[in-house]
Amino acid sequence: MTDPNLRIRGLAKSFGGVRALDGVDLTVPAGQVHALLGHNGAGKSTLIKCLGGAFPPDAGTIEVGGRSHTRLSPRESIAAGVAIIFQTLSVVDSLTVAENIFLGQEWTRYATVHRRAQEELAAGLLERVAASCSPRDRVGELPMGQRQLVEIAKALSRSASVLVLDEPTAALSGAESDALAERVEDLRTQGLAIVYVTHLLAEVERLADAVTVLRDGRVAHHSRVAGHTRRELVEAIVGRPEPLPHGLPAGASATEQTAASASADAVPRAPRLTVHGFRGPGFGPVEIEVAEGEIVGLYGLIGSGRTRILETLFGRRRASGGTVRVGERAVTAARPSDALAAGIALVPADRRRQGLFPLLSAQDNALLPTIRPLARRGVRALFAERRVFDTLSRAVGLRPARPRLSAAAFSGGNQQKLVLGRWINEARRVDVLLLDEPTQGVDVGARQEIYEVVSSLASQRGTAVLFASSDPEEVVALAHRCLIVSQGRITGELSGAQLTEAALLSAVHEAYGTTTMYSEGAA
Amino acid sequence: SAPGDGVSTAEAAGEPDTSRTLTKIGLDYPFTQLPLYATLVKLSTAAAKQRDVSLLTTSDASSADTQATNLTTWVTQKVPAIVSFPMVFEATEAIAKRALDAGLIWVTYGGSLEHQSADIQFSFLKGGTLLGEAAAKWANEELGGKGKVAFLTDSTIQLGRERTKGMIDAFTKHAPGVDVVAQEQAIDPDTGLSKSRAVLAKHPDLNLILGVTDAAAYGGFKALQQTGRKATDAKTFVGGQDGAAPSLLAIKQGTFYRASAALAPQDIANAVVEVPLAVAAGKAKPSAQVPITLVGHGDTARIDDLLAQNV
Amino acid sequence: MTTATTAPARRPTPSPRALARGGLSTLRRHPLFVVLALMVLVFQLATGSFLDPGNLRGIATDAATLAIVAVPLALLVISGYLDLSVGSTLALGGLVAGWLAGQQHQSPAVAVLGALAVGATVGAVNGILCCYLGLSAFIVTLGMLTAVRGVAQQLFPLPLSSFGSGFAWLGGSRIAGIDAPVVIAALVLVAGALFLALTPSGRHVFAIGVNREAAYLSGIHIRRTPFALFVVTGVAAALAGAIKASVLDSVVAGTSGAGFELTVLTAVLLGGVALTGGSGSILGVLLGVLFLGCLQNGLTLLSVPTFWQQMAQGTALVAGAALAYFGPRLTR
Amino acid sequence: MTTATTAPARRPTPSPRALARGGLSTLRRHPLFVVLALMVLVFQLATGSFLDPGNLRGIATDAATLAIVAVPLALLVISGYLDLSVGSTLALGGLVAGWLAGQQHQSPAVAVLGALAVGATVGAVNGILCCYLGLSAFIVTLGMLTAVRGVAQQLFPLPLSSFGSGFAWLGGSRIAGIDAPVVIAALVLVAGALFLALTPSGRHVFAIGVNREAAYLSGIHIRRTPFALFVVTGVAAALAGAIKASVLDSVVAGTSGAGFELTVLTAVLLGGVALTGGSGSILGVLLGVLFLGCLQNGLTLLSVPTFWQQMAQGTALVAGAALAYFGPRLTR
Ligand SMILES: Nc1ncnc2c1ncn2[C@@H]1O[C@H](COP(=O)(O)OP(=O)(O)OP(=O)(O)O)[C@@H](O)[C@H]1O
Ligand SMILES: Nc1ncnc2c1ncn2[C@@H]1O[C@H](COP(=O)(O)OP(=O)(O)OP(=O)(O)O)[C@@H](O)[C@H]1O
Ligand SMILES: [Mg+2]
Ligand SMILES: [Mg+2]
Repeated sequence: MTDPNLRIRGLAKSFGGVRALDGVDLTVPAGQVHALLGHNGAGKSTLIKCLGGAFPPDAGTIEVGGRSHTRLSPRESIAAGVAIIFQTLSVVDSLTVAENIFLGQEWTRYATVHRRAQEELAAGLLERVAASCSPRDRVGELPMGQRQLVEIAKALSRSASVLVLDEPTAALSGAESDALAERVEDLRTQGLAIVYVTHLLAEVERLADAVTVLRDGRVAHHSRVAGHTRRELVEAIVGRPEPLPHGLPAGASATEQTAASASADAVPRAPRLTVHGFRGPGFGPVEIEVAEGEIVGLYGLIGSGRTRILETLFGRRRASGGTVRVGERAVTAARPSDALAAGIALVPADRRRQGLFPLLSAQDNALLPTIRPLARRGVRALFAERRVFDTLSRAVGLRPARPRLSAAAFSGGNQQKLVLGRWINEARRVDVLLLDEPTQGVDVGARQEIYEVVSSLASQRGTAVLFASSDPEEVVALAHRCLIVSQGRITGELSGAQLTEAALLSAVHEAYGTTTMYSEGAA
Repeated sequence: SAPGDGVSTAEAAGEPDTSRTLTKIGLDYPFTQLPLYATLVKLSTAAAKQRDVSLLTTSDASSADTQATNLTTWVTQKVPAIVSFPMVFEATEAIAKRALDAGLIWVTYGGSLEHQSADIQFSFLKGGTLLGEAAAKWANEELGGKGKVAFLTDSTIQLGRERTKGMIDAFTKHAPGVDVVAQEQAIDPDTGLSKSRAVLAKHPDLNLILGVTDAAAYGGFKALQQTGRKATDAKTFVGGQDGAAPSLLAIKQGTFYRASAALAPQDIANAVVEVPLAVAAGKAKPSAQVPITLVGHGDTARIDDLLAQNV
Repeated sequence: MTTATTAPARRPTPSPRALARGGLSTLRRHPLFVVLALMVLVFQLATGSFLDPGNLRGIATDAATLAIVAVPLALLVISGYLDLSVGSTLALGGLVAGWLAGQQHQSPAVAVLGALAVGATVGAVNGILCCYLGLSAFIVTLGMLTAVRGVAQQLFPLPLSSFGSGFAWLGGSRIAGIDAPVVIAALVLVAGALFLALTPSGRHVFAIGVNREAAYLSGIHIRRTPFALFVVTGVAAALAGAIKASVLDSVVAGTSGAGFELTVLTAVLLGGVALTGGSGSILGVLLGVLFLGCLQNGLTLLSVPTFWQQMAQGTALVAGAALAYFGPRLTR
Repeated sequence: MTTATTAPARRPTPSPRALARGGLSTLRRHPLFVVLALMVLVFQLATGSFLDPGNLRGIATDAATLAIVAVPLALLVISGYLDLSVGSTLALGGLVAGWLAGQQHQSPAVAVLGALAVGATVGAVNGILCCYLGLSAFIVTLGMLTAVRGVAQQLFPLPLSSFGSGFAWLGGSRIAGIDAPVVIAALVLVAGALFLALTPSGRHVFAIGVNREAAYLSGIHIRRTPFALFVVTGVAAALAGAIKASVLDSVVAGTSGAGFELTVLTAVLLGGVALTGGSGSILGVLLGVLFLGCLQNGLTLLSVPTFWQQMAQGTALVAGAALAYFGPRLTR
């Protein structure tokens, strides 16, 4: 067997006029984790897709295990020993977990699929990544996080020499991220060359041996990690020598500062969203109160019921009891349009299935619910639409800021900005904004910009914001107050100076006691 | 082979008593989308009722496969007498044989099979020939044997092929000086209209349109009118086959729709009931021949008679 | 209109240069333009009479009924549904109009309104079954195709004809030198294009077709909008039936509009509307309709024998699809 | 077989109790079972002879050709494609088989192989155009439907018949008391079910239909697999044509298999295969085929007048779809 390592030379790829990759070099020796960073749309996923055979590069070579290729098909890539976890999940919903893990590489006996062997192997792999689903579950019925873990198990199932992970933890909470990190460390000691794409600098610090930062399709920075500060990395990613944006928790001081400013804001104001005795299949009863202009976080482990609470508030699922008030009005949302009529909006967690319209333009994606309110006498106000879009794309740092480009051609983080933009643009007023994992996949710079937009919605328009997040950094940066969710109930609350990452982590740990967190699924 | 054979076969295989009494007759007419179908079922049901027989029908929707399926069902269920218009004669031979073997009466409609008890004959070829000859005669008299003709034809089913052949052969034989400018597949008015319009765009001086059905010819009739031809133009001839109501009305009104080779539905309906009864009664020559006649401008009484049957 | 009709397009600053660029990109998005132009050229060279005004008028009148139904059907397909029952609805509409005008001696307006009401009813039944009950549009509308044809033949077993000169106006009159059906078709096309480009509901049609779940979560009426499109498609089919009845001055329940559903659907799909929903344009539909109309007419003009005509038609469909699909496709 | 045929089903420990539960859940997944049983009951009560062995045999023989084509077509639809050309391929296959057996006096085996080769060719053309060139399957196969019918009529303008007793064996012989076509259909059904449930390629068919991109990235042959299915569908259609030719001892180019494509597709979709791809089962297809076969036969037995029969047929389709879709649906 040849020395397993990965060497990419002068890789280039353009889409129409856009140069997504422009002569990128990347070398990953065996036994090393190489972090690949960069702003949204920098070209990270494009590089990985070239490596995985999703499309051919325009120029450059890819050398895997000593053999050089100018282009790879997916099959060649797999055969060369490359295993990839793509950013947009490539699982097949109607197949089972085991079938997905071994898709294209089935275990056969007498030319038929050896189901039992596959399921046994899959169970082992799932355990290794701390997934709570069963090999026989249908992937389409699993929540986002579990699907992500299936994808990881699929990559691990291949005896690969190169492992590539494109934002694997974007949909995972702390516990699963930790389990994954351990796996990655294991694999590193086994001698794999690992490319790890992420926007979370904490992960870089924990895992990476070396780091490459892409900016606009070029290598902007390359170094060994040791001896670098977060500030330098952020600078390389954002491309500006500017001070660390406030609220980006580089240490305890920033956290304290945010907490302090939040508590300073916390002048008691009229409640905007009041949820009382709220129950639904798998959660409740819960009591939630969000005041005008207040931003409240929901923090918990995967499967704790946050998505269910938000979706039920929005009318996407049926509540079995309790009352919801927006201001003084009682709201019974049987369907999303009822909730929207009452001023409640939701940014769902599953971007691909619940949020994005891939064939439609960026502007249509961002403004879909805004088109009718903007229209005059039933005719669309095209100029006003463009203006709102331009303002929005500046506010969230959309790249490229091209209104007519179809959403499918945007990078993952930019797609998330489009979906978010649907409810945080200037023209669409909502009283209560529900956000489920609002910044998954969004880069450090844009993340800050989004926090600012949300904060100003709250402070200037009095919007009540209730958001779920698996990232403690995000909760600390954005929330005035945080509710701890565990097994469908609210088990604690942190606010003011108590609201720190450490407190959040220990709160969920207490709530669960041990690490068993399997909750019977679609009960 | 002679129809008599079929009867004797049937009787040999059937019940011992020679004079069977029929209670049920199955009429299998596949072209359910044609206006004739409704008329025929109605008149046959009435005729059958008079003879204390009930009439069953199939619903073949012009599909040869469905027809085969439905006939097989009837044979399996031993419907005592089946009158069938085979869309594909060859394909029906085996079923007819099975019917006879099962002791049923099989009457072929519109042709004859090797295995049958009797048949109801009318020659499609003759219908086409009548129309072709009449049109050729008119062309020779009114156009001096010169001019242009377009045929709206059908080559998908046997009936259509025979009508087409009769019509074209007779016309070209008797009016060899007339240019044949088009032979286009068309059996319904829509297609007749658009094909004729296209032909007229190239040959605005077209004189004759002859159709394998009245429906198609009616489309041609309208196409000519829409290119500015007056409804009574003396140098134009449209003719079709079937005796469909809109065409008969146009003929009656003295337009340039001048002829239709028509079958009388009442004659057919009578035959549908009488021929199987005759077979059951052991008559010597049970088969029937239904006449096809050409109706033209003078035949007002006949047209009224035909229109009266179309109720 | 060109850019405005296409899915994700609109124009904020229409400078002449931008328009020229728009024209070019329209061409690239609709390679059927080129195919159509080529076909017209070949037919003209081969027959010498293809481009005669009389012939063009014939093509336009034929294409008119097709276009009238193709536009709402395209919207329906874009929103992820399908209507196969239009052939029978067309027949029923024509029969009702003809019966009212001819046998009941009603005014042409009443006759047409009666037909439209019947079309709306058929469309509403389709819409309730497909949108509100969520049944498979293919099977439901195929069932309706059969059932409505049965109803039409049961109600009107005999051909209807002679609807009077008033009713003939609908199919035969000329408005500014253009046949009434062509004028109606033009209005329908423009209305469809404006609807898609300029109204919020037009965007919603696309959104529902691309991602129903996401549309639902955006508060869009994911049932009401396609339901309305079903009704409009039924109305359009009945209108086309009334026009055809007027042009032919006769209707036959069994054969009127038989196979029409497949022709319309072919025009729509050739025009670049995806059967899976979510993309398409009215300009494309127009091209698809013209493609079919010119093909049929040209082959007749050339007097190609029947069976060769069938082969040519089949091949042309494939070629049309090939050229229409190769243009804007990515490599994979 | 019941559970094994369904998409995401599997049986780890087939205890009697699990099997009973499996049976129940199969029933819940295939409410068409209930519809079918009800229909059979009604027909039997109304006619008294529906369940006669002779009648059942007739239904089975008819359903056989439908099933033979429905199985590969279902696989094709599951993988996200469509074949509308089967009606014409069936005709061409029957004609070639009949011509070889009757006019060329070849052995029945050669005649059938000849037909299959022709079917494979048509399928391969479809497959190349749809899978490798990426054209719209609807338009391509609709074009092929027209073109192949033209070719068939051009090559065999006259009906063929009298193929000899050897060839009659294919449609007429009985194997263990069961008609040969039914035996062939049963083999095809079992093969289809086993393929879907047990082979890697069976899984791949689903994967391609649900998520082509994901399938591609997993290294699955996203072109070769559907291409093969196109070829198999063509072969199956030609085989069905040869069987029909043998049963009827004749073939006519113009009418053989006309409209067959829609009947097969209806059976497939009624059986719960989604037109959008990615879901379906062979058991469902069998139910769909039987539903159509019983309906046609029962209505004829009851001697329902034609137009009422059309209405009943249309309504039954809708009802079948309704019941088939209501069962396993979620609330929204
Ligand atoms: N199919 C496509 N068509 C056109 N442009 C594309 C396509 N895919 C990607 N791009 C463009 O290529 C650039 C790089 O995108 P890529 O997905 O590689 O970004 P990324 O670094 O992965 O960003 P993120 O962090 O948001 O995932 C972006 O400008 C994107 O808009
Ligand atoms: N462990 C699990 N196994 C299977 N299905 C689950 C599990 N947890 C949740 N589900 C299902 O996933 C959907 C959403 O889950 P839930 O609301 O509990 O997630 P959550 O708390 O938002 O977690 P996260 O967003 O971190 O994934 C529900 O349909 C639920 O039935
Ligand atoms: Mg990316
Ligand atoms: Mg969640």
